[in-house]
Amino acid sequence: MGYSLTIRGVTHRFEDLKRLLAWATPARSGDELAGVAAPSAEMRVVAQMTLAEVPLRRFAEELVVPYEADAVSRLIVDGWASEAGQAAFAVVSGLTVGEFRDWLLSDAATGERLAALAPGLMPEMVAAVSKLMRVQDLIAVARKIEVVTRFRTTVGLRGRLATRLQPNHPTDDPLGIAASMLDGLLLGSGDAVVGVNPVSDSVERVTGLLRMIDAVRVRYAIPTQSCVLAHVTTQMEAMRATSGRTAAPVDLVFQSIAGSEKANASFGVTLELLAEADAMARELKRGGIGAEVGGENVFYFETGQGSALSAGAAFGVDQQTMEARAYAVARRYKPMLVNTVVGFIGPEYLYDGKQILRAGLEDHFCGKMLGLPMGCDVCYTNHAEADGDDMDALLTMLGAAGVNYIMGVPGADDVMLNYQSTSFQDALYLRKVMGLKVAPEFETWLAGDGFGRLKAVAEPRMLLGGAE
Amino acid sequence: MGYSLTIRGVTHRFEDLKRLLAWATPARSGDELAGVAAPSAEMRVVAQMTLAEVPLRRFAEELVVPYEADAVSRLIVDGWASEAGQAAFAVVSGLTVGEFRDWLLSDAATGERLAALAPGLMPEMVAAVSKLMRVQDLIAVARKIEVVTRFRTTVGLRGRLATRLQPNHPTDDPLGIAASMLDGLLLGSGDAVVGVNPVSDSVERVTGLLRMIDAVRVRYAIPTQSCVLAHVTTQMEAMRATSGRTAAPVDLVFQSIAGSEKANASFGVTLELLAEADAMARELKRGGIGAEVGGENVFYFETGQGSALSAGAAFGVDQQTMEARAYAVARRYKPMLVNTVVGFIGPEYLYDGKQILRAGLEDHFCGKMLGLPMGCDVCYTNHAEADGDDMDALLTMLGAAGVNYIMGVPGADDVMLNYQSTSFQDALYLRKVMGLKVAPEFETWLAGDGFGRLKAVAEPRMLLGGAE
Amino acid sequence: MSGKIERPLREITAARLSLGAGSGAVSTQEQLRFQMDHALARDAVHAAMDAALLVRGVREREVESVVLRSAVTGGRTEYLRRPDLGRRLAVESREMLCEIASLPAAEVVFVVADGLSALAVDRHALGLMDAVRERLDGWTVGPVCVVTQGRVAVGDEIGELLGAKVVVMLIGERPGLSAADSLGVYVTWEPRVGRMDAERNCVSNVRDGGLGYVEAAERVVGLMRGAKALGASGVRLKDAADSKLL
Amino acid sequence: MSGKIERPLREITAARLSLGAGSGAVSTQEQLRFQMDHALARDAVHAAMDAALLVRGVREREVESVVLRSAVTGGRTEYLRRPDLGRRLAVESREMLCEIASLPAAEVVFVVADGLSALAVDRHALGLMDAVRERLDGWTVGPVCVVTQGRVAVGDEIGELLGAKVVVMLIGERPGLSAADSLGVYVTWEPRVGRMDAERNCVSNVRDGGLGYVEAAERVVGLMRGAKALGASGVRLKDAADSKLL
Ligand code: B12
Ligand code: B12
Repeated sequence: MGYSLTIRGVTHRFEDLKRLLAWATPARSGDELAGVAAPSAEMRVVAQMTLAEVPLRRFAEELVVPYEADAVSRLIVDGWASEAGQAAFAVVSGLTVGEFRDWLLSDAATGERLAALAPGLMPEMVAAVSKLMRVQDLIAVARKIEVVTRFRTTVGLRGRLATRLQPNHPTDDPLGIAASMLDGLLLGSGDAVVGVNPVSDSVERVTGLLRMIDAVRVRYAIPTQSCVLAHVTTQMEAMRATSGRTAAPVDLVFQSIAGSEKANASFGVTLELLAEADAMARELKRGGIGAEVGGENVFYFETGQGSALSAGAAFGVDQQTMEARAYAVARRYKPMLVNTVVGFIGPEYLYDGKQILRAGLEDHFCGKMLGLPMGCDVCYTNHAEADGDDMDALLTMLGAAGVNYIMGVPGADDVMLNYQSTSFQDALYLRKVMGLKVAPEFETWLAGDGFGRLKAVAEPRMLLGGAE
Repeated sequence: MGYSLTIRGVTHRFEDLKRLLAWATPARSGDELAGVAAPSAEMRVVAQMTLAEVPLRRFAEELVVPYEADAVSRLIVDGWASEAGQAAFAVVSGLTVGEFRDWLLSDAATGERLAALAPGLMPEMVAAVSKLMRVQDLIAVARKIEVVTRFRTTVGLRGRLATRLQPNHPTDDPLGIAASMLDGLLLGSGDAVVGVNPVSDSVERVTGLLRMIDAVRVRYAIPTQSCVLAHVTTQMEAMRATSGRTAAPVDLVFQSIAGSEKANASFGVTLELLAEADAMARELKRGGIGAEVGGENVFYFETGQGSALSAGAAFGVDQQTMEARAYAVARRYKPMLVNTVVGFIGPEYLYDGKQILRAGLEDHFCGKMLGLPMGCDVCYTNHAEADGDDMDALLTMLGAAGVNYIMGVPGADDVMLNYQSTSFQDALYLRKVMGLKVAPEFETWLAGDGFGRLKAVAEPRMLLGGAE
Repeated sequence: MSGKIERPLREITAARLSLGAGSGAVSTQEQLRFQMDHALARDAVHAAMDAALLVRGVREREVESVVLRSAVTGGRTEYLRRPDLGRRLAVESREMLCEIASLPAAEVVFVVADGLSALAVDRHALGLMDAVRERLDGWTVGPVCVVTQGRVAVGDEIGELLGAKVVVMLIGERPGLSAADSLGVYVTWEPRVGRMDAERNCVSNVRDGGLGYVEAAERVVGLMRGAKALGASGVRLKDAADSKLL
Repeated sequence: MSGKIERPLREITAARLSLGAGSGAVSTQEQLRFQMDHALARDAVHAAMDAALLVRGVREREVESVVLRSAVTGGRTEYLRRPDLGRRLAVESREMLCEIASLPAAEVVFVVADGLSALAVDRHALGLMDAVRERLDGWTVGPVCVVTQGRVAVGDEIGELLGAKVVVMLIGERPGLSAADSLGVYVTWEPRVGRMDAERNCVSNVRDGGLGYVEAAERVVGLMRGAKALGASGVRLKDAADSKLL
């Protein structure tokens, strides 16, 4: 079956849903690279008009990546077809994509209804509707949805904005990392997670960093969680006690994920492997708030448009739809944090500030629609056509859209990953302008004794427990 | 005298302040057209670094447009040198441009202090500091400043966002204009002004439109002011009663203005002419709130980067500095509304969405710093590289920055001026997302009897007093 | 607004009214219509003027014409970024005009320039010119100058070279979402390089749904007569057509 | 943080710490430093690799080398938008390698590619290669392949054509604000077109202020040995250098 639309006497045909979705996507270098982008602005709108007429049900009938060939497709469809999926889907089951947009923008679509709907939505449905939405729509709908997760802090509450403190260092030097942590903590950063990208992927290194951060957390009674963003298999090995080593204190488990089985394979992961890691981390029962022990949410996932294509695993599907499919992977594990690292890879996928801005808002919208605790790494690389002004724009928009958390990198300059993200000061700006507060547990801490002791720390060495 | 900076062993020299300002400006097609833009990104930053070291006082010593040659320069310097100007300036008189930025971003620079400072600032000082600011700075500082003006409504109060209802029609057809007015009013638009751009500049036509709008206002007891945006001389003629005609009901007087005497001459105006129009309009005493009669504020000015260059009257000064100078013209007349029509002219001055976005925020910032009631026509033309997504971004940013008002054009499409502005719905979006309300008098009206009667109007003809 | 009045509204204005979905958002349908119109308007900016057709039309009216180029050499992209070049003639075009200028000067010179909409000129230039010429009594008329990649002010140079008393410039206005063929007319008395916009007058939005040729021509001729009487065009000269029309 | 500790901090990390003006805004000075670093980093992306210098350096070491091109033909601008082309060899380069490939295959092939920073390669490729080669015991080493406009995966094609057991790719990492000369090393066992990134290992941030040549070389050689033992590189192979180093 195909799709067609007659407009001003001309009939336009689209061979399949995949093509229709790709052409309906706002201009994006990655889709041009893949050769799936609309050939002209006019044809893009024709595709959008055609897509607007497609019933939501259709997405379950025609998969963009075949069921047999792909574990992510199976995950998506099986979830949608499940009893819970169908019950949730019922509300919108009669709508076309265009009608879905109208409904989402209506007052009938309250935050509660949208939250209840999430399990009934396939990522392709959400991606499709996002393609018909302009930036203000993406903001207006996303901000209705509250997705709250908890480990040692509660993240995602309305009126709050959390941050991942990201104290990376080009040699994983503990003192260097401590210096950045101290700067960040003193500026109120770190309530979502203190997460380091280790330059080395060795188990020993990862374990060492985990212990270091955990010791600081305990010493200053900081309500937060830690994470060392090595490959998941490295973290799993660290979690295992061996003869020579006790188990590492893993709070959140990290992994990059993408929208197809093959793309995940190129990242060295499978759904089973992730499930295993999830179970291991839950077993540790390190989370918990107040009297509760054992966090419901233990995963930290990162995604970003273009990674599936980069791995040669996009199946001719546009990158934004593939990104939404990555969220279907994420939601299976009820993560604590999902982060779209939007401008991270480079101009081959998101060419300039304009494309990064829109992609960031699409990702945030799609993730929230699918029930995920979305944060965004508002960022760009030096080979892209973007600058700090573009980031300020995306940052401010995400504040309006109700993003759960952003990054906190010293001076916005990641000296190891070589890209620019948001600074501790950026978070302060956004909180001030939008009237947002940190996570409640962190707020209490900032007013208390632990933070008081931290303020007395004059040197990173002291943070690590050493003398001045 | 020149300006110089030595960085990494190389000394860079700038012959004059004009050159320094131009090179320090973020990239802009209009400055490239004028041949005054920085030759590279690196040289742009060198200029910014050099500019940061320039004392604010210096701007009074070296004028970018000579005192003798230009009435706007004289207006600026004489105002600054006046007793009131010097008293206000004292607070920042010892600062360099770079220090001025730091101070503006500090908590010491409260809204009250900034308001008090305004009369002591030359537009060039404000333009200079804006060139060192990133988008978030422009927002953070502007939002501290409250500029409130009053005619029949009070515009500019914190937590409020007003709109100009802009019901243009390609033949000035009263019924067509009434249809747009009705749609806008029903959607809560028009608390800043109901302002029509007449396609014809004839006195009769202008008078007719003024009477028409005024009759609707009176019939439905709408607390607002009207304006017909013909040339100021045409409005002046309309205000004069002649044998064949009684004086037209002019609420706000409109004129486009620019940053040099010569540019204003190309618009067919002088400072004296504007003063005359101002006096005539005040004489009418049509404004007033509650018991008060006679509005303090009777002018509606429009500006926009590039107009001076377009008129061959930019004197080699960058367009953003020229724009700030237009605000010095505006502030002389204590206007009710100033509107930077930011993307209106086209790509030769602001090439794409990115340039429009930054320019809009610069203009809003500069205007507010100089004590003006700034609104912004968030807009683009079809020959520019911009689209609705860019407008949503600028719109949202301006909401965060505390803009006084925006435009309300049916469906964002001005069917006479041929460009895209903001729609009635855009204003509703912004109010919802930012928690903003309409002007207080209009808020009361929306809840009352007048609006109730309006809601019963089923046809534009009725609005004009005709039967259905 | 209630649904029942939608039809009459569409007839009295092309403005995008009553778009509100329940909660004040623009409906998907309207949003997509807007997007399509934007795509089309953007294309319209880049359309090329059919100068040959225009010249043929002028010739059919037994009027002389000359095809000129502005100083823009880099096509539409350059045109958009270099209004300064669009305001001046190319060297060859200047030379061509100098030759013609040796003939006795006419009072009125019509200039037709693509401006931002070639479509406007293709559709309306001849019709409007006819209507204006019909109403001209006793003015001598020079050759019609057709200029590609021109701006309004290019008429000043042409008029000066030809020694005209008044230039009537017919130029494509920027395309809007609802009309891509809007023609603007600019009347400049004693044209010469360096004239300010305050020294000319304008009649705008000549097109279907806008000003008809007859009314537009009345206004243009009125302005021409007024300019002659005043010895100047511009802000001091007011369009008095409405005192008769209304 | 108090001012007095600023010096020691600068020594332990290049991170932009203690930037807060009183109210938590970034100071003008820091803001401008950031802008300047951005301008410079953007230029660094566009710098060209000095392949001749590199080849001379390799020759001085009495090692053979061959200069290749990726399939990118449109310069840096195309390189940035077409990673697919940066991952494949140009046809002539393929042919050149096929000729060389007739010689008996070596186990290790070093590939040096500009990647996103020519500067990184100019500065660190030879030094690091020396350090790695010193530590190689009993591996046969093929010619050094220098590739312009290359991506990591281009090493797969080269290694496959040369029949190498392992490819060690030295490539310029994207320039950051604080370092524009960071070198990345990617080790791929049994290289062939189509290898996934999960099938290689990485040693990153080789540069001043990052990983020194000695430590980097230890890690690379460790990974090579590990790969040989495992018969594979990638996620299953873990960098064990720290168990000795720490
Ligand atoms: C860009 C980038 C990515 C992108 C790559 C996509 C792309 N098209 O560029 C994305 C976001 C997908 C990514 C993913 C991951 N990355 Co990465 N990545 C980088 C980064 C920031 C820049 C690389 C670069 O400039 N390459 C140079 C250009 C010219 O090469 P390229 O051919 O264009 O790009 C290829 C390589 O970058 C390669 N690549 C990217 N990351 C990794 C990681 C590993 C282990 C390998 C073998 C290859 C690889 O994939 C690209 C496509 O083939 C580096 C940090 C740095 N400063 O270099 C980290 C870095 C290389 N990545 C790292 C890691 C850990 C990962 C992940 C394993 C994280 C995870 N837990 O899932 C994943 C999965 C990688 C995989 N197996 O595919 C580590 C490697 C640590 C180590 N010593 O092993 C680094 C050093 C950053 C860090 N310290 O955390 N990464
Ligand atoms: C763009 C524009 C402007 C720009 C022009 C700058 C520029 N570089 O383009 C700005 C914002 C500066 C402007 C200012 C004014 N404009 Co104007 N403008 C337009 C607009 C929207 C488009 C013109 C166009 O497409 N031109 C075609 C291109 C190819 O020509 P161009 O050579 O690139 O541009 C020249 C002309 O546009 C000319 N121009 C622009 N406006 C006006 C107005 C008059 C009276 C004259 C004689 C010339 C003129 O100036 C440009 C530079 O030389 C038209 C509406 C429309 N739909 O056409 C109104 C329009 C022409 N402007 C109008 C008016 C009233 C004005 C003002 C007088 C308003 C005021 N009270 O100050 C001022 C001053 C004009 C002047 N004397 O300089 C009216 C004219 C009404 C009439 N019949 O007289 C129009 C029809 C809009 C309206 N209905 O309000 N304008």
